[in-house]
Amino acid sequence: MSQKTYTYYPGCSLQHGNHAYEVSNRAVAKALGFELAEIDDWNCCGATEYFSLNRLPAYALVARNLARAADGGATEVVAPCSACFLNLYKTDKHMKLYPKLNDQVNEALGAGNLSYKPGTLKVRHLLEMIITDVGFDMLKDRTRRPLYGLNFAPYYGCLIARPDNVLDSTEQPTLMDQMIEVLGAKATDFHLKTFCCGGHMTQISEETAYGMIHRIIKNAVDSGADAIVTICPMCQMNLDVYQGYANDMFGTKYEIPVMFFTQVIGLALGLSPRELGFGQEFVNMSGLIDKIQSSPPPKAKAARRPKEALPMPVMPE
Amino acid sequence: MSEQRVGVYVCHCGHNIAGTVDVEHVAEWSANLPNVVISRDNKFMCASTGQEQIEEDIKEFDLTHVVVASCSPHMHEKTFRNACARAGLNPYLFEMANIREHASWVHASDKDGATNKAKSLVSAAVHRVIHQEPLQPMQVDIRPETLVVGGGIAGIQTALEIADAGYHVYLVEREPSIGGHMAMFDKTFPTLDCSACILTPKMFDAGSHPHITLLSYSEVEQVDGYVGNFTVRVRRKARHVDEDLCTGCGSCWEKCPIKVIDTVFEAGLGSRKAIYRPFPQAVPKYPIIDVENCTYYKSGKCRMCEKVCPTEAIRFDQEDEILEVEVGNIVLATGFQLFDPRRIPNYGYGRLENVFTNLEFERLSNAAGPTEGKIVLRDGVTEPESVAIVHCVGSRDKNYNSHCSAICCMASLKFAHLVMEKTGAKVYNFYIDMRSISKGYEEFYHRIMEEGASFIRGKVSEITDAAHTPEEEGKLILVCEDTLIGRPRRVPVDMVILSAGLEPRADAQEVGYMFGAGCGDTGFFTERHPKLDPVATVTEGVFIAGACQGAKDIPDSVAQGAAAAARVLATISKKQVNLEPVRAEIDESRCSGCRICNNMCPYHAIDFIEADGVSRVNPALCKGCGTCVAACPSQVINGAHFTFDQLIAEIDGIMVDVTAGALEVV
Amino acid sequence: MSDNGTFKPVIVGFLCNWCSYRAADLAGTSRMGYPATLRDIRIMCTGRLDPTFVLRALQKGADGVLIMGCHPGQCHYQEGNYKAIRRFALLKRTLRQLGLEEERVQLHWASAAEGVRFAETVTRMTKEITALGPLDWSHNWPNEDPYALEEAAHE
Amino acid sequence: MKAAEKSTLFDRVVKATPGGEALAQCLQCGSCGGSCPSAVDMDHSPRALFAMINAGMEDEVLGSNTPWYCVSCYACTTRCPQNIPITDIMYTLKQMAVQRGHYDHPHAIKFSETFIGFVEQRGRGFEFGLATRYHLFHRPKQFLQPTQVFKMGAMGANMMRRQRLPVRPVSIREIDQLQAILAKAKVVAAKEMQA
Repeated sequence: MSQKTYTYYPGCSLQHGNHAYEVSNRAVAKALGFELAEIDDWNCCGATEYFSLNRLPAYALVARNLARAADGGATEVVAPCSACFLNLYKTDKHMKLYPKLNDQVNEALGAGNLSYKPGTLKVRHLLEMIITDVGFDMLKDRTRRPLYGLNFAPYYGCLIARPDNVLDSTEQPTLMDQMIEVLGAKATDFHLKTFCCGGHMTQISEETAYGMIHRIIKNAVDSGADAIVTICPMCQMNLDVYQGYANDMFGTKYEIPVMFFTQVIGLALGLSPRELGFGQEFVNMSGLIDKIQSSPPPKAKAARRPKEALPMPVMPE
Repeated sequence: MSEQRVGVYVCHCGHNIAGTVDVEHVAEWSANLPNVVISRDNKFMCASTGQEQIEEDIKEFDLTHVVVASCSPHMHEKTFRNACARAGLNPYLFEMANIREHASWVHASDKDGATNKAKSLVSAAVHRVIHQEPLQPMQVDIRPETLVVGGGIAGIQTALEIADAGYHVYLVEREPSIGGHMAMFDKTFPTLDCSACILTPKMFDAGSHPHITLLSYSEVEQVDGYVGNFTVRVRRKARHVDEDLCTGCGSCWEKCPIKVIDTVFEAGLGSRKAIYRPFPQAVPKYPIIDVENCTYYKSGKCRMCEKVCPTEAIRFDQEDEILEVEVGNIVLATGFQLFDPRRIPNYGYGRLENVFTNLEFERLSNAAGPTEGKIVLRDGVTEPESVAIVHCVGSRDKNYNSHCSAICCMASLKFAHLVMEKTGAKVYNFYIDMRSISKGYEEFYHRIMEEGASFIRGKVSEITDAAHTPEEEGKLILVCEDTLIGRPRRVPVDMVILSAGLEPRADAQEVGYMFGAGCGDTGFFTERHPKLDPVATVTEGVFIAGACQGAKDIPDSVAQGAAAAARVLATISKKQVNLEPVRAEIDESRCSGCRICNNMCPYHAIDFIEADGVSRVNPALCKGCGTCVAACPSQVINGAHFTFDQLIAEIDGIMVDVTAGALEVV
Repeated sequence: MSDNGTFKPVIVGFLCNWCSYRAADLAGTSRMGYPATLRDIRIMCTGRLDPTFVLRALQKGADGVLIMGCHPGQCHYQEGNYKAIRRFALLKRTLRQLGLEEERVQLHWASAAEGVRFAETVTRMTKEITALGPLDWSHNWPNEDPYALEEAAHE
Repeated sequence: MKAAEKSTLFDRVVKATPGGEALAQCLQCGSCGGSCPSAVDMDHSPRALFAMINAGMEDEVLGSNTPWYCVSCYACTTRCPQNIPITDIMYTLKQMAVQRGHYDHPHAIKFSETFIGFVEQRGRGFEFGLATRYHLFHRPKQFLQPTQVFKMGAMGANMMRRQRLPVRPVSIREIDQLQAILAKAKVVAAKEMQA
């Protein structure tokens, strides 16, 4: 199989604060046989801040990346950060939907001798790309260390599920749950899987932010998870770095590691913790490796419903 | 051709047309079109003065043809044809130009464009109309039998009204028993009388009426023909029980060893056997065997029901039966389906065990239901201490169904009453707007408020078990904004009832297609006119009644069922109906006998006459689609009212400005 | 057809009585705006559409022809629209040989409930034909126009 | 009343928001306020804000902290039964408040401005500089509180120890190109404002 190369937009956060994510993305790409080629001289996507203050420059800022990627001949671009993903996706989509905005953005791009025709690029999130293009079969096939006995709370956060549904549901997606099960681990019934991590609220109102972080962590632990799996550096940062502060505020003692999904894949592929950037996290995740069992744990028996209980609604597959 | 004298009438339709199209100019301009002897504009052509104008002009100017430029022919073609006929002009010498639906209403922002288009459409009609010929409508006899599809309350009402008038009705029902959704309900709002108590007598009447043939557990497969003479093929699915022998004694289902969850009648809360009667008052009373779950059909063993049947009525080898019935009219009363709340994952139905649907609650509260009327949690024993009722589930929401389901406000009030009466629990109603618009409904709302139910104005955002505080642990928490306070609220309760909305049946589109009834953008069957003809469809002889036409409650369904019956009885008493004479006819003197048309006809209406070497159309079978007309290589098939000459003239007329520059304002 | 240099195309529409004509009616009752470029002719079924009609419209100066019927499988006359599809394919071949652009003659479907779809189709086709410019067959075609005589008579 | 030709607050919000026309169809159901994870801290729910926009209560709307507490999670947007782009309307309101110099919640805007400053200078975000500069310059009181210094300092040290904070900012190569594009975009935006 020829090695496929994807045009890649890593985003600022992966350069430093969440370098572990970048490291594990690269390691997993290599192990799964695809390449991530950065957009030449890409710039920041503006996060949510730029759109808040100056709409048109914000679109232009993002569009510079799209234009440079398209100039490089790309037809799709992959982003591992949900915020970057959404900004790229939304800029392309809005330029397509609103011709006036398209004209204005291209007028701005013209000042840098660039132009972008919306629709040229398909903007994708790394998670969706791996699930669709690599596929569960290949992941299963390449698994060298099935993650038997581990329980993960699949945390999707906001921006991959909303506003557009690029996975299977805006409310309760299941694709990453399925991926976790393919890798031998168990995905817990984690109801707050798309509840917001607080985003930049940690910088603006600690009370608000820690409240949100605490709810997610509590729900993940209550669901029986050994670790939370994230797909966005902002989510990882909020849940990991601020976990202690949230504990302080609510008088709790949660200590649950927060992993990137490529770190989970990497573990299953048999990569070493060092190759996956372990050690940058605040809540230590190395202990998880010792929890991996050599064989699948016995299937938990479905709790027997008492005789007098009424049947549950039949759920479609 | 003798002299043609055309009258043109351009309608203002009040402001509807005149607000956009310069109608006076169009009328003035039309006066110069070929053969036009009089051209007028008029405020309302469909009003009696407008019609009388046409009649007077026909006499005074000796008009040979008439053109009215106004609304869609589907609206008023009949009106103007009748006006012509009253003045002694054959109605088929009339033509209409649609300058309202197709011009003024869609080009409001382009007045010049709309006026130009109106002129070209009038010109098209003027050019076409002189080629039109007098035609005689075909008269056909109306068969007095009627087919009613769907045995819910609307269908039962229709069937009884017609049968009581002495005419025969075939009542087809898909399920093993008639009764529909109403048979599952506990109480009915606002009077709180027992649903079964008022329905079962009607079911019994329908089942035993000498003029009603009840075809339960049956489905219509094919419909042929036209008003007055439909031929309908019905599949009677095998019950595997001989109805002539069965007495409905119940020995078979008592002894049947296989228990199955009943997802239809008991909404998944109760069970039935593999041979079963859906409910005790079912009509007809005979059971059916559920082939998918019966041991005999899986392993060839058991036959318990056969052993215990005292009349030897079990027929394992019974097969589906195909029945053909001839009817003059059809009434569709196929009802609705409930919105599936699993489509809203944030409401947790299916995941959170104490979230119930409205239908589940009806069964819980029903004394004949799985808990014998005890309102309990999913564990089957615990009485709830607090219950939330969520309105507008899947309704008034563009992500699901944008229409209002019309019944949920009142049904939710009824649930509130039943919960408070039977359990004393605290009840919260979460609503967006309270709609209590029919007789006695507002009073009912006031009564429930007085009984102590709480009302929170806010669409529920989410139902969760992720507790925030110790008080929330183990509860279902409804998250919403209390919009009257303007603050977010979290309300912990033991039980939630989702008032899921009414939506068109999943197969409404297919069913509508089979009967020639279209579905509107909400998916319900479209009535001929939303205000003035709510029970007819665009297809003559096909009527609609009940919730298949739009979400509605029991009184409205009954009223519409009776209205449909009245319409059917009116056509039956007329005995005959006029059909459009739009038919194909072959000029046999010029037919080369190539037979290309024979295979074109979807109705097999064209036969090749060996003896004469030509093809011939059977006018009783022809429906006037014109496919053969377009196919004939010798152009010798005449499609009445849509002839080659008429359509070519219409094209030439519609392009008159482009070819001759004649549309330019003089 | 063209004033002040702006080209407004003329499109002749052939709409079947049961679906697309009613879709156009629905677009009207719902007040959906679309360009005043379409001039429509009602036929009972797209199966009635004689290819001659399309050629006649183009000959008379139409810049485009839009044929609309019921969705496949939903023809009021069971299969008239299937016949239309086949004839349309043959007609397109002929038109291609005459050098006509693909966008000029189009076949689309709209059910009686699809007023939006109808309006969108007309809007889109108008845009496409505006981009192509005038066809002008009425002047390039050997013209023995019957109405030239009538016009003379009127003057 | 010809003098009152000035467009209404409602019109301006709709015009400045892609897809904003849907705002006219707000049912006032509150599913936005119920879905919002930070609604408890807002002085008005988004729904209330929309009613206020309709009523033309410009001072109250642009002075509200609501948009500044929006975390851009889009929960309201996907659940809105009328498909109103609520998150994008929040962006619009923030911009309008800034343009008017009328906002009651300076932390959020300062944070955003600091962030944007880095992006415009270097083309990349810079977390360490962002956090310190923002806290030092814009929230000095909190920053200099003993507990806070301890907390922030401890986190900074922890972050650095784990190599999660870069000490030196990174710049893109063709920063001139980016700056030209952003400058032009601002001109285009200003032109639109005037029109």
